[in-house]
Amino acid sequence: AGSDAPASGGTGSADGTAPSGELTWAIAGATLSEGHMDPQTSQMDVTAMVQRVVFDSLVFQNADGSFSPWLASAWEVSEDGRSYTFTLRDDVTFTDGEKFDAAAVKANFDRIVAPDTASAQAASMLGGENYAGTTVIDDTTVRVDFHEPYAPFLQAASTPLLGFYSPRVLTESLDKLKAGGPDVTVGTGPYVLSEYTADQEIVYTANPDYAWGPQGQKTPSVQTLRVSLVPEPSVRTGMANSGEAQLVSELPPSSVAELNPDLTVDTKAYPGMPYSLFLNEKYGVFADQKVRQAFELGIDVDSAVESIFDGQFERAWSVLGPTTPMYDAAIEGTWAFDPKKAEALLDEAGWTGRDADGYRTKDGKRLSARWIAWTPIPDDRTALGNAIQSDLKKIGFEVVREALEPGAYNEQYGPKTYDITDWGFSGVDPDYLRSHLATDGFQNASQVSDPAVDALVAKGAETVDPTERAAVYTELQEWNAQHVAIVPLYVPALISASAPSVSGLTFDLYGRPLFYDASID
Amino acid sequence: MIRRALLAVAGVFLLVLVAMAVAPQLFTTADPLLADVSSRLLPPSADHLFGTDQSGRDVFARVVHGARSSLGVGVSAVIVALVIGTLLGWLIGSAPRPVDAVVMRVIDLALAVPEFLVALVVVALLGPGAGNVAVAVTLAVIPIYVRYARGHTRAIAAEEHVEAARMLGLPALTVSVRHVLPAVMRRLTVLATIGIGSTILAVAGLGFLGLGAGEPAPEWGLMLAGGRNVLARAWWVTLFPGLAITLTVVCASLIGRALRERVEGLR
Amino acid sequence: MSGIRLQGLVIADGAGERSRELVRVDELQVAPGECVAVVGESGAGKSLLLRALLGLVPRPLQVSAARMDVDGVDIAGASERELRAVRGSRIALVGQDALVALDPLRRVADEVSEPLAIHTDLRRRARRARAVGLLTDVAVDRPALRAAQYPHELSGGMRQRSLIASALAADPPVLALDEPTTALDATVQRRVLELVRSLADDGRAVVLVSHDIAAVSAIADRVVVMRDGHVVESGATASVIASPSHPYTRELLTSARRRAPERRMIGDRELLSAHNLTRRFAHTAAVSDVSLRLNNAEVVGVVGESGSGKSTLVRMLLGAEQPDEGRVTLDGAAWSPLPESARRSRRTRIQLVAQNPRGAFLPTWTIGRTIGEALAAAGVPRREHAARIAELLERVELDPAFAGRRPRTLSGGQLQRAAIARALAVAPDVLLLDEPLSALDVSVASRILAVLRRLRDEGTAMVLVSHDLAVVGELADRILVMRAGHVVEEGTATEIFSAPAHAFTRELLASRAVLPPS
Amino acid sequence: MIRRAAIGVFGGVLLLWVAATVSFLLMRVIPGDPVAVMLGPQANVSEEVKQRLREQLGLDRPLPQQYLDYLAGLLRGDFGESFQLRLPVTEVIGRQLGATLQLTLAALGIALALVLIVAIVARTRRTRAVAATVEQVLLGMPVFWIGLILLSVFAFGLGWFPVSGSRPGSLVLPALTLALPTAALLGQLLRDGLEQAERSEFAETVRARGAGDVRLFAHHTLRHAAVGTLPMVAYLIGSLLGGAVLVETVFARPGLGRVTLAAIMDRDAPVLSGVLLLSCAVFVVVSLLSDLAVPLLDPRRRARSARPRAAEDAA
Ligand SMILES: Nc1ncnc2c1ncn2[C@@H]1O[C@H](COP(=O)(O)OP(=O)(O)OP(=O)(O)O)[C@@H](O)[C@H]1O
Ligand SMILES: Nc1ncnc2c1ncn2[C@@H]1O[C@H](COP(=O)(O)OP(=O)(O)OP(=O)(O)O)[C@@H](O)[C@H]1O
Ligand SMILES: [Mg+2]
Ligand SMILES: [Mg+2]
Repeated sequence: AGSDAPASGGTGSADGTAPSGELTWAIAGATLSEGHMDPQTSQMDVTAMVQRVVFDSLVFQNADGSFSPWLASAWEVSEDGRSYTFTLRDDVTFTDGEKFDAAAVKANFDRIVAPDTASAQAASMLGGENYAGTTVIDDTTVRVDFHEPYAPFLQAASTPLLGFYSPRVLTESLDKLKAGGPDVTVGTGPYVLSEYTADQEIVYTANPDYAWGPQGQKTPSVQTLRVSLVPEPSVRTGMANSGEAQLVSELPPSSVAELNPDLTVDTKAYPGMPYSLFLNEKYGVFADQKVRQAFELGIDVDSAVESIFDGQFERAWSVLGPTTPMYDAAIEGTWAFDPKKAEALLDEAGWTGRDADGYRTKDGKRLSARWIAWTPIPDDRTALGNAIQSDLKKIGFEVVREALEPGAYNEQYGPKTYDITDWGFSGVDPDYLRSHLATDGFQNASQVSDPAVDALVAKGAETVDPTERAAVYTELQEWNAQHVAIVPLYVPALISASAPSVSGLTFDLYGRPLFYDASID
Repeated sequence: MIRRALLAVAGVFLLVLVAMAVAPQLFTTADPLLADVSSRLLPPSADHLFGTDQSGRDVFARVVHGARSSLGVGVSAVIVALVIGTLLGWLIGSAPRPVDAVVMRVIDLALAVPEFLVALVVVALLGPGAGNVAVAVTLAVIPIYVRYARGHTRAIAAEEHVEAARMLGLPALTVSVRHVLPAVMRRLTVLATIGIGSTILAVAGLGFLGLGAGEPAPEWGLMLAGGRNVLARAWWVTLFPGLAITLTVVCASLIGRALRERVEGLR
Repeated sequence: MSGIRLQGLVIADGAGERSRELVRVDELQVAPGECVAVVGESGAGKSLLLRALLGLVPRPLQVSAARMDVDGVDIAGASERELRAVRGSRIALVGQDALVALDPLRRVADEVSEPLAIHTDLRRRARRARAVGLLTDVAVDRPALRAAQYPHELSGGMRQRSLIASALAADPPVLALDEPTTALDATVQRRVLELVRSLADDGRAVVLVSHDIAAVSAIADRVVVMRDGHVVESGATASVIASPSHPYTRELLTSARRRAPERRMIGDRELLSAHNLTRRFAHTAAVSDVSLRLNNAEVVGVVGESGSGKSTLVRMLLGAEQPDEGRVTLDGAAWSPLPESARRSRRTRIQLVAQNPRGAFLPTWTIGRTIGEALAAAGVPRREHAARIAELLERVELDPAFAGRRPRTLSGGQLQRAAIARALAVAPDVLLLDEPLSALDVSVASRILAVLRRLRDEGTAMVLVSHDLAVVGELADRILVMRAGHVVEEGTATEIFSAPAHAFTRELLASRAVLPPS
Repeated sequence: MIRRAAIGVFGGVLLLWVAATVSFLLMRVIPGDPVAVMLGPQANVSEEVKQRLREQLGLDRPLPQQYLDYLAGLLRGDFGESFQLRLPVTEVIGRQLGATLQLTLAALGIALALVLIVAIVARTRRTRAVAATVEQVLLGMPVFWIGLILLSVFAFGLGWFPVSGSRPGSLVLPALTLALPTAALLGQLLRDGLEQAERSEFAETVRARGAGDVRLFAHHTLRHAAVGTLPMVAYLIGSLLGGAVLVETVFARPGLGRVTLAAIMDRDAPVLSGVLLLSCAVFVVVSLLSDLAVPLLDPRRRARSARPRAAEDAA
């Protein structure tokens, strides 16, 4: 698209009237104050969700997965898939007056991969070890190089994680980025972070000079975006019903029934890895594939997900969520709840004895798996855990759960001393499977170590052709359905409720609200 | 009259609670851990006296089984704190002034930090979990007992009967063990009975913050934490564990106060 | 005539069947200008009677009266509101324990003038000024200073007079005084009584309660004798004292008339001697340069007003308090200031019956156990304990069954005797007694005196401490008179009584309430 | 008075030094590698980076050196840097202090008002028994449960108060939650003191002067009860801070409680020791103030007699 009308420099929103009104947006956001205000370092979804309004990206990903120009008016991928050359708009300025140019792109990307930055996610999206460097060709042309072909880059470049800080803050306030604040969290976006009270609220004010929205939008019409940080879900629900907040996100599925009927509820399934259990095959009972399969078949995922999430979330079948590109729908229904078969598998695996508590034993040892999770654990996941535990008890499989605070969790996660752990992961490009399944992947909690799998994930990253790529990921999904390294449970969704006074709200592929065209009366 | 009746009721309630802690299966056959997602959040009924929670577990069974951890941790923490606190306080109180002054500074420090914060920090040191909570709560209350024991030791040591016994030619230690220690112990035991309440509250508080026994353990504080998100549509999930805590604490302190009146009436 | 007119007053504990009558007074009248004394032993109902006059009998007790007029107002039928208007303005009460009857947190001026704050519209400044005047009226020295002080900064006598000043503040025509002279030493006591008399002479109706018939006989126009809530005798003071009709009144009078000291034989072996003892606390010397000698079978008395250092002296003799200067010898051998470990083997030779007998007993132990501990310390084999305990209790005229009782179930007098029994358990050569009779009413006191006399006659050497010259005079062979830590006079009992050398001794003797011989 | 204050200050400084030492040791004994904690779960960082961070934090120096550096830092008002936020501890605590202060002060105010009202209203045996029962029950209720009940009745049910946010009304329920148990405890103490004072001889004297209940309360017994309650105030403030952790969680309010909890969860030792030092300092200051206030109310404590020592022993 690109913008035809040059920025006039004056105020003026998309429809020509001055921005006005205030929209209160309640989110959980408990982790923001713990050093997660910087999308370039944080791995928290919430960071990207709120800071999207401050940080623009090179390209915009449309609902159909295709890409359109944004800060880059055009781009080109080299034949070998190792170089991406972007042509930048020349009318973009950061809200502190700095100019957005090729040098700014380079400064940001180099900062993300710098070891001191200790970025978990953004660095990985920038290719990690694969990133070779960014070259400034001229003011408006910049090239990003990789050692190996790197297909997911455009998608990565469309996220706020690879958004751009003003070069001035990168030099002057580098150590404050994680904590964030006015004059620190400075980007090119439609809003300026104007006030921040940790653990309480973030106030964003419309950027009067904005004229480079993904669809050419200008200064948004809502003048003040007040993000209320409310970790208690019940309180958020209350705020939605009382009208205290006009937009409430991260609502628990169970609360949907309690919402006033006049609210608009948007449920957007997260793309990426569904919430899953990772079975550690290098540690205990899960070394045996039959035990893994029995584990999977012994859980009544359908009824648990249906009732615990009040029908708001879908159950998951594959390591890719259904809204993720290259999802393989053929897996659906292939491993439905079958306790009889699970029992048979366990018998085959030799777990035939029974102890006083009714659990299976083999050679006097109880069939038991230890599940570690890091706190805080939301209620519904707790309920799901309880259901899983109870289901498996019925087939004589003991599950012991430990909730650990992040520090203690790391102590076990590092040496991989657990049987089960859990998480979900949002990502629009299936390349995230690389870190979860490759032998040396940092999220390889199941300790999968299979050269064939390694080759597949590498191929997935290199292949640019969409159909070829799809074949690779189909194979990977089927592999997991058989091998059972990961047990996908449900597809989480971002549930937002908006007041009737709010209109024009759109959502990105991650289900996060976008405010370019929003208005409030 | 009414007081008598109230005390009797409190006593009976505590006995029932102890019975629940020792033999929960006498009160309910339901499994406190069994999650049945098809019967989530059912209101109280004949099948589920106190209804069911988000995981479809029987709240009554969980309240009954919860008695063990709440009471167990509360009581054992108090007993350990009582014994350690009394002995320490007695020793400090019997020590020469300068030693007493220095040691009391350290005890004052422990008192300077709110009890609950001490427990929190200890949990931070040891990590969450039921056992660690017991240790944390114990450590948090010991200074209070030390302080009281030390105060009583000095006060009782100044009583005339102690001097009278010394003037019979008995060694100081004999006199202290015979005259001071039992009196200190008796007064602190009464204090401890009242104190059970506050340890139970602390245990529940830690459980509420998710630092105690983890899911799926039936622990009252944890149950309250779990129920707070369904407050609006399932009051029974929080009401019953809340009532259980409150009744336990109130009964323990009623009985403790009655005991104190009797013991101090002797003075 | 107004004043007090009372008929058919009954104060009972509980109503209906289970009620217990505490006080029954058929008739009591006090005319303006008259001072009526109500005497009787502890628990006779004197205080309740006074409270009834103000409608202040505490809640569970029931009051009924055929007629109860105070300054013309019917108290029995008055509402709480009306009563509040009467209290302080028509009748004022001076409470039993002056030392604690003033609010310790408020200045004396505020306390004294509080009736004005309640019953008049006077401003604060005016009230304070008035308070100084009132203090002057009751002969408090330096009234302006006292008014600005707090009660704890005043001596007992001053507090007592301040309390009276407060009662007088709103100028009530009727005054009720409850034991206004207990806890005061003899000199102060006399001054307060004179003040009371002058108040009656000013035209007020005064009721004065006391357990000391001797003390009130000097000032009261009429005496009412109470026992167990009943009036057993009443009449003009002179006639009641001259010819008491009720046996109880006679008992009161005899115990008030102490016998004169008699001459006895005393031993010649020195048991205990103190040489130039001095003990200082913070700023003052509680005892300075006191010497004392006690032979076998001798009783040495120590008298002096409150705070003169008597207890401190006794504690140094015992070795419970280390002297700053001087030394004590026991049986000619060094005793104080030896370290306690060096004394331990001879500990049973000397015993103290402390000022407060209750303190000597562990509340949770039975009397028998406490005495048993003493027996064990003296090396008496365990199996003999029971018999010895019974024997000791009998020696102090207590039923051996008391061995099984706990201290709190004993009265003050019984406990005092048990404490003596405990001290005797180790068969000491020297018995130190600190105020053995204070705080006991006359009949109990005379029984203990009898016990002590027997011990003396059996040959126990004693040091007897008291602020009451009469008590000491009755038992002691020699007497030391102490004042402010110093011994101001020393001599045989006869010498002291017949020819006191020091002015202070003379004052003590003079202020002693003496009844005319019967 | 000045001497007394000086002794109090000296004792307080001593106490703070001990507290600092304990905090320092605490930081070293809290298990878990601070650097790993800093980087969070699933961190994907090389060993050299970790080593460099360790040097930055001064964790590679010998312990006594670290201790001295820490003490020197404290004197300069530098409490170290949060592992988790990479911000000075003073700033982490400072920006949350206001919210907690607001909450605790409001709670204290409400509690005092409640206590006084109850003390004035409840004067008969019966009303006092009712008040005592209510207090007993309140003291038995976990503070977070009180919060949940208030929340469901007044916020969700009746909608009288906002459930959250920064509007003034949002302070009401949390402050009330925290105030109720405090008021119950304070009320018990105060009533014990009042009843004791009412039983004293002087109260009888005051009644005999014609004073009514109100005068007795306002001019006499209240002051006695206050004297008895003052020494407990420091403890009470402390327990308010402890309670704030729970109340802030229930009402999802920002504040020190949240900071503390997060620090514990993340094993952020510098923040934790900052919180501990702060609460010690509050205790020291409040007890100093209450120690100094007692003689103002009680003239008997002004004299330099042997009495206060005995009183202290009996406490
Ligand atoms: N509040 C009360 N409840 C029950 N009995 C009481 C109460 N007050 C006093 N009595 C009883 O009433 C009787 C008379 O008490 P009162 O105080 O009038 O005696 P008293 O003659 O003043 O004695 P004392 O000389 O010791 O002051 C005593 O037996 C006492 O126990
Ligand atoms: N432990 C102490 N500390 C400070 N001063 C003391 C102490 N013991 C006694 N005194 C002071 O020493 C003086 C003498 O006290 P002591 O108890 O010997 O008097 P007493 O003659 O027995 O008086 P009473 O007749 O009232 O018993 C008093 O001024 C008292 O205040
Ligand atoms: Mg009396
Ligand atoms: Mg004395």
